[in-house]
Amino acid sequence: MSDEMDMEEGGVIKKFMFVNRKAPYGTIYALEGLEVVLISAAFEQDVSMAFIDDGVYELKKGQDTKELGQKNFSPTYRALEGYDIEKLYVERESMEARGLTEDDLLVDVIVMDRAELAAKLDEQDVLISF
Amino acid sequence: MKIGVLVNEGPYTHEASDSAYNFVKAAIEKGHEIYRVFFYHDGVNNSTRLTEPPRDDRNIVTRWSELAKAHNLDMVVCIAAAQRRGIMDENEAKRQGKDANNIAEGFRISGLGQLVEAGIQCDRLVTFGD
Amino acid sequence: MPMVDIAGKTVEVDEEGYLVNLADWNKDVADYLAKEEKVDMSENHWEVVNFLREYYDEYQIAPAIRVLTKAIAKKLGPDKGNNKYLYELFPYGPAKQACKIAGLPKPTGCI
Amino acid sequence: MLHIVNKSPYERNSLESCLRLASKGSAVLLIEDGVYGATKGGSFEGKVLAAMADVKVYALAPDLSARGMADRVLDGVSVVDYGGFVDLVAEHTNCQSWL
Repeated sequence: MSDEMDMEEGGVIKKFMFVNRKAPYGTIYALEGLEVVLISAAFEQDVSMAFIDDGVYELKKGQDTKELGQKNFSPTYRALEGYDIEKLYVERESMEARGLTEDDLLVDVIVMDRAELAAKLDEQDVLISF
Repeated sequence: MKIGVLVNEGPYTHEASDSAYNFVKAAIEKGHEIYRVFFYHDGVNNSTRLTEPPRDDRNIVTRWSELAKAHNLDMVVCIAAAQRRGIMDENEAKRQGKDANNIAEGFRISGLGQLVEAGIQCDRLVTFGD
Repeated sequence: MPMVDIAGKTVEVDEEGYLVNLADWNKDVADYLAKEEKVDMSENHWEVVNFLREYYDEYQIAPAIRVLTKAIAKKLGPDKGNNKYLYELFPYGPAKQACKIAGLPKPTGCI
Repeated sequence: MLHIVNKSPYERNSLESCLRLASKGSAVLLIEDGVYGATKGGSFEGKVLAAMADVKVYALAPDLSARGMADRVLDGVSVVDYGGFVDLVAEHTNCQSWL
């Protein structure tokens, strides 16, 4: 949290996509990736997130890290809506390959097949991947 | 063209920092402007001046510092990632009550907003990592 | 790190006066932290501090100021969910002061 | 769009995911351990050859040489140096690194 006001960047609005392909806890990418996403909200850009491959596991319901001694950051995905980050794209093929359905996920997402998501990737100005 | 570079891995373990360095050098030789090199995740470890590799190996940290000096590069280390991994400048060390700092010449510690801002300002943003 | 006695309990704070162990927080600790910030805790102050604690409890982050004002407006009304009101309560910034008093993690200064 | 892959297809699924999500007409640049995906004789060869109907595949010369694989590059793969890498970034409107 910061007391600084929202950033004004002269009205340039770019399409930013944060591409998440790593599972949580095994590495820090998911957590630190989420930190960038939250910061990006202050810049009034067109921000979306894509969950591909093991990135889908970031959104699995029921995460409990008590015995691990790591912070459970999965509730933070539910805060994204309040940051006006509502475009969370999940690749159907990745989700299904992992035996998951939308009901297993802790936030509302937009499920896309590979062709739809490929088109989404193409139209971005900036892709930041973790 | 304005190019931004994101380095997500530390030196030596991964080739990411070498690739980023060679890419930045080639881009400068081709007359492009490197708007900023941003170090995130373990990438912040590229900025400790305490690095001391064997004499027959490259010094990745010094090499970045020298490139920055020669071409006036803006090399930014993420403050949150740096705090986690013990990378400090004088101000941060004071603020956190630490007895030393270790940041190498040419690097500056700043916020994640600098990465988002680079995405907004640059024509291209290229990520190097693991 | 400095140790302070608060209502018979020893609590560790860092160089800038933030709680080191978030689990140490209680109302007495909040009163102590507020006094250090020269904030005189009223019902209105508590309302914001409690809101922040609930937000943190639910989402595991301290909200950005813009998100905080919006969320407070939604819960407590637009006359409270605005910068002017929050800065009147916490003159040195709701992010810095209210979060500190609420015992939330110290901001990393990410922007 | 430019896709950059730095993982061996024999170790991780980065190249496979990249090829699954790369639109027709995209460029795929293999760097670091990713260059093994651009070489002949391995079990992944068929997938890369098939993908080349839709995407253009490049491999980074210094990474191929370092690994002793410079003489095993698949037909149809373009080998570029760091300057060529920079040109690819400049020529395409955006890029995604499949880490």
